[in-house]
Amino acid sequence: MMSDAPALPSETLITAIAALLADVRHVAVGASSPMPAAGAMLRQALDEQTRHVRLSILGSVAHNFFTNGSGELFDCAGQGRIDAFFLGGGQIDGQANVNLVGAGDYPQSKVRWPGSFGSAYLYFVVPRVILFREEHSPRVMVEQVDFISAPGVSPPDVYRPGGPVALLTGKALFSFDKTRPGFTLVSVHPGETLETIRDATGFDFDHPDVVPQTPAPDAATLALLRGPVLDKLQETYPAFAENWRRDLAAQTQHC
Amino acid sequence: MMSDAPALPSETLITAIAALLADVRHVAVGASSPMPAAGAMLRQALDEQTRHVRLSILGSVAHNFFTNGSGELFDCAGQGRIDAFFLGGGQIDGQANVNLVGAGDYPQSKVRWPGSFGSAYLYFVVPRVILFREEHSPRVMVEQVDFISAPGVSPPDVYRPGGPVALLTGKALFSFDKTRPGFTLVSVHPGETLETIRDATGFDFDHPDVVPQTPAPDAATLALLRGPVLDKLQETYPAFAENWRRDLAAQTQHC
Amino acid sequence: MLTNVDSLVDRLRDGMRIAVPVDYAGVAMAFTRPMIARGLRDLDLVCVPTGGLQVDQLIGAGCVRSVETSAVSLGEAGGAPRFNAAVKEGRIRVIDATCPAVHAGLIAAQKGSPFFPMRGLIGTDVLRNRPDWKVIDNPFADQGDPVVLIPAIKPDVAIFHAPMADRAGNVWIGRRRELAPMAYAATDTYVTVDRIVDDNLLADETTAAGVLPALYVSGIAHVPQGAWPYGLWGVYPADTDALKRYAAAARTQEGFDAYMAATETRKEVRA
Amino acid sequence: MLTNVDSLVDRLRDGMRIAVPVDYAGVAMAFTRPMIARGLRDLDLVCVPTGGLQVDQLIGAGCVRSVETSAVSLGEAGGAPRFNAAVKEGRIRVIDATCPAVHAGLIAAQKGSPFFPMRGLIGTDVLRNRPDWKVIDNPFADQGDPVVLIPAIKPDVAIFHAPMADRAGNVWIGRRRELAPMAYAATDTYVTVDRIVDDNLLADETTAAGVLPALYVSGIAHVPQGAWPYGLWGVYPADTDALKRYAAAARTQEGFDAYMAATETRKEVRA
Repeated sequence: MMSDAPALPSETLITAIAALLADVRHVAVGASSPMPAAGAMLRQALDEQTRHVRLSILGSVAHNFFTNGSGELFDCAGQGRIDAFFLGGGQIDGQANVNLVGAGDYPQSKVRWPGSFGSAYLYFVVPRVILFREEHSPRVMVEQVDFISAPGVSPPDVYRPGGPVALLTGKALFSFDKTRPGFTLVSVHPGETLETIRDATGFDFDHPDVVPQTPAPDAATLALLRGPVLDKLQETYPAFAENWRRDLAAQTQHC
Repeated sequence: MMSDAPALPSETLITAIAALLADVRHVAVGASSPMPAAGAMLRQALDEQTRHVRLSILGSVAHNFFTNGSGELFDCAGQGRIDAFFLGGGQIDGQANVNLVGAGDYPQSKVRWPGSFGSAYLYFVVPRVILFREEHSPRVMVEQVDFISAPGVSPPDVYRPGGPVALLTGKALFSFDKTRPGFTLVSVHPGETLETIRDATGFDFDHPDVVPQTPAPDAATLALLRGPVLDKLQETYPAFAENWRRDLAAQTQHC
Repeated sequence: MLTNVDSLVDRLRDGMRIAVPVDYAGVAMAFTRPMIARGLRDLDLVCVPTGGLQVDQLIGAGCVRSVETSAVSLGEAGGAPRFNAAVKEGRIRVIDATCPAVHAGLIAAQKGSPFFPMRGLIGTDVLRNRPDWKVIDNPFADQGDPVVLIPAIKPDVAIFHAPMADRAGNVWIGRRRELAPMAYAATDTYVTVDRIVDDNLLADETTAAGVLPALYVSGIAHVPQGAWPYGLWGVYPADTDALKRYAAAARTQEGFDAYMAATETRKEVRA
Repeated sequence: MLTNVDSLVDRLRDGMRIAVPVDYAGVAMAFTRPMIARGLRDLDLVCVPTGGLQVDQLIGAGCVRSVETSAVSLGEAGGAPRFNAAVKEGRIRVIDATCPAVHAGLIAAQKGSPFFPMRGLIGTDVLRNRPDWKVIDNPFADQGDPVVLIPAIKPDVAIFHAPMADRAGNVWIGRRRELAPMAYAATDTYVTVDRIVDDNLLADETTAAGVLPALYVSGIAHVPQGAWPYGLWGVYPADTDALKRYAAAARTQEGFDAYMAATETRKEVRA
C-alpha cells in the first residue's frame, strides 16, 4: 500500500543521493545526517546483489566500524579509503567554498555557527564530496562566503585528491566543474524552474537550454526505500524514520 | 642461610644498578636484560615504604603496563615519562658513543649485530641512560666505535634532554661527564685495580688518585636481593634466577 | 589514586590549559559545577575535537579565556548559546581548528615531536587565522608542495568520564581511543568513572586491550552517571530532554544563571 | 574474506614491499614456506620495528632484495644467521632504522601525511645512511633546532598472525596495537588467525576495543598455531627449542637448505 503512494520530495532527494554514490566502495556520513545516510543505504540496497558498499555513520553504534576513536574517520580518508562524504554549510558560494563558522566579520561573527568540524581536511582528500543543504535561499547560496571553512578549488600545487562533485538542495541538483570553476544546474526538483532557482541562488551558475526535472524514484526503488532502507534507518535515526512514515501515511490518505 | 653467604659478583652489580636508579619514578628495561631488571626491582624494594617506583619490562606480561603496542615505550619516553633506561652495545667508546650495528666497514660489516633498536632515539630523550655491558675488554670498550647507533653527546643546538650518566661493566663503574666529554672511573669491582681496568679499556678515562672499590651490598640489601627480588625475577627471567640460586648454593658449600 | 571530584578540582588552577572530549566520548560533566563553584578563571579549553555542554557552561560561568575547537554545539539540542554569545560579544577568544588538526597536535605531543604535518587547510580561513600554524614546502616533493605543520598540543590537564577503572588506577576507555592521546599529551589526567572494579584490568588481555594505563592517570573519582546529561557509549544514552531544557534556559545570561542556580545536578545520583 | 594461506600467497608479487611485525606481536610464520615455495623474488621487507625468524628464512631462500629494520635477531636463540651472512656478503640491502622511526613512518601513512618529524637521530650513522630522511630546522623554534623528518611508509602488503577473527573479517589484535598502523598504512593486509569466532567482534564493546576492523583486512586464513615457533601473546609461548634448532642449522647456507627441505613445518597442526 505504502509503495503505491507517489514519491515524497524527500524520497526524490534520497534517490538523487544514491545516484551520486554510484560505484563508491565506502561512504561516510555525519552523525546527524539522516538523508545522506538514507541515500547511502539505498545505494547499498540497489547494489546488494553485486557488491558490498560500506557505510560508516559517525556516532552510530550499529554503523560504526571504527575502533580508534574519533580521529579514525580522518585517518581513513587520508589513506584514500573513503570515496564519498557529505558536507553542508551555513553558506555555500559559487566557487563551492563552504562556511561552517559564521556570518559577518570574523571572529565576532554576527551569527556564529558551531565551527568547521573536519571540513577543512575532508574536502581536500575525499574524492567525491557531495554538498547537501536542504535550505536553498540567497542567505545560504551566496556569491561569496564570509569565512572559508573549506575552499571549493585549490591551486595546482596543492595536494588535493578530493573535492566537491555536486550540490544537492531542496530545490535542485548542480554538478561542480573545478576547472571553470563553477556550478552547472543538472536538474530541478518537481515544482521548480530555472527562474525559481535563479531567484533562490545568490551565485551565477551554468545551465542547459532545457533544464530537466530531477527524476522521481521508480517503483522498484520506492519499494526498497519504503522497505529495507526505512527499516534500517529506524535504528540510527528513529525520529526521521517516524516522520517519513507519517508523511507516507498522510499522502496515502490524501490520494 | 643463603643470606649469610658473601655477595656474589652479580649481586654487587645489581646493587650498583639500584644505586644508579636513586630517585627515579619510572625505569624501563629491555626484554632480555635480567641484571638491570633485578637492579630496578631492588630499587623498588629499597623504596617500598616511601614511594612507588614503576618498572616496565619489554616483552614481560606481568611487568607490561603498555596497551598501545611496541611504539608506546618510545612515546612514553618522548613525553618525559621514563626516567631511566639501560643500553648495551657491541662497541662503546670514550665519548659514550654506542654501536649496536656491526664491527668493520658499514654496511658490509665484518661482524653484524642485530641493529640499533630504539637507541638512536631513547639515548636522546631518557634523562638517565645507564650503559651496561658485562664484557669489559678492548674489543668492546674501544677508542672509537665503527658505527654510531647513538652518540654520547650532541651539539648545543640539538634537542637532547637525555643521555648517558654512567657505564657499568663486569669490572668497574664509570660516571660520564658530557661537558668534557668523557668517562671517570668511580670504582672498581673486587679483584680489579686501576691497572687492570686500563688494560681492559680501549679509551682514556679520568680517575681519582685513589680508586675505591665498588661497595658490596650490606646485609639488609642482601636479604632483599635473595628474598623478594629473586622471587620476583623468577617470573620474567626464570633461567637467570635459577643460575643465581645455583651460584648461591655453590658458594655456601664452598664457604 | 581513587578520590572524589572536589579533591581533583582542588588541583586545577586559573589559567590552565584543559583538554575535554567530544560529547559522545565521555564528558566528565560531574567536574563542571565544582569547577564553577571553585571560581576558576582564564581557562584555555582544548576541545578534542569539538565541545558541547561542558564548554558552554564553563563559558557561561565566566571561567574561560579561550577555546581551541573544531566546533561547539549542543548537537540535537541546537547551537551552544553561551559560547555563541561570548564569541559575538568578544568575551572569549575562539581559536577555530578542524577536527584532524586537534588530533594531529595531540599525536605530536604523544610522540614527543614538536609538530605534525597535515594535508588540507591550504586556502582556508581556518589556516589564515592560525598564526601558530606554519606552512612549509614538503621537503620530499620534487616541486612546491605546501603542507601545514600543527604544533604539539600539550594540555596541563585532560578531563574525561569513562565506564570503569580498577583500584590500581587503570581506566577502561574501550574504542574511544582519542581519550588516550589526550592523556598521553597532558601533564595530568583526571577521570570520573561509572564504576570501580576489583580485578586489575590489565590482568586480562581482553580488557587490557581497552585500557588507558594508570601510568597516565593522576586521579580518579567514582561518579555513577558522571557524564549526565550526556550519555556513555555502550552504557547509557544521552538525556536529550535535559540538553534541550538547558538550551532553552541558557538563551540569555539570566536564564543561564537561573538554570545553574537551580538543582539540576543529579546530586541524588552522585551522592 | 576467509580463505587459505595459499590463495593469499597467490596475491603476492615479486618486488612487493611487505611489512611484518616484531617476534612477540604475532608473526604469520605460516606464510613463510608458501612464500618460499612460490619463488617470490626481490621483496622489500619492512620490519615493524624489528625482524626475526621469518625475515631470516625469506632471506636464506633468496626472496629478499632489501630489509628496512631496527634490528634482526632470533632473540634468545642468538643472531639471525642468514641475515648476518647476506649483509656481510652484500647480497641484500639493509636499510638500518631505529624502532620509533619505523613507527613514525607508519603513523605518517596512517594519517595521510607525507612525513613525521622525530627527535633523536642527529649525529647518528643511522641518519647518515638514510638519504631518504630529511633534516630541517624546526620552524617553531626561535633558533636553529634540527629535527629529522621520516617519510610515510606505505607497504603494499602487511602480514601478521592474530588470536582470532570473526566471519565479517574483523580481527582481534588486543593491545598489540602496532598491528593497526601496519594495516592502516598498507594497501592490503593478510592475516592468519588461531581461531574463527561466530559472533561479530564489533557487536560487543569489550571485544570491539581490541579489533582491527574488516575495512582494513583483505584476507584471512584460519591457521591454528600459525605463529609457531613464535608464540602468540596471551595464548601460547614461543618454542625456544625450535628456534635454537633453526639457529644451529642455519649457520651455513647448506644447513639452512637442509633444514628447510626437512619436515619442520607442523603441517600436522595446520592441516
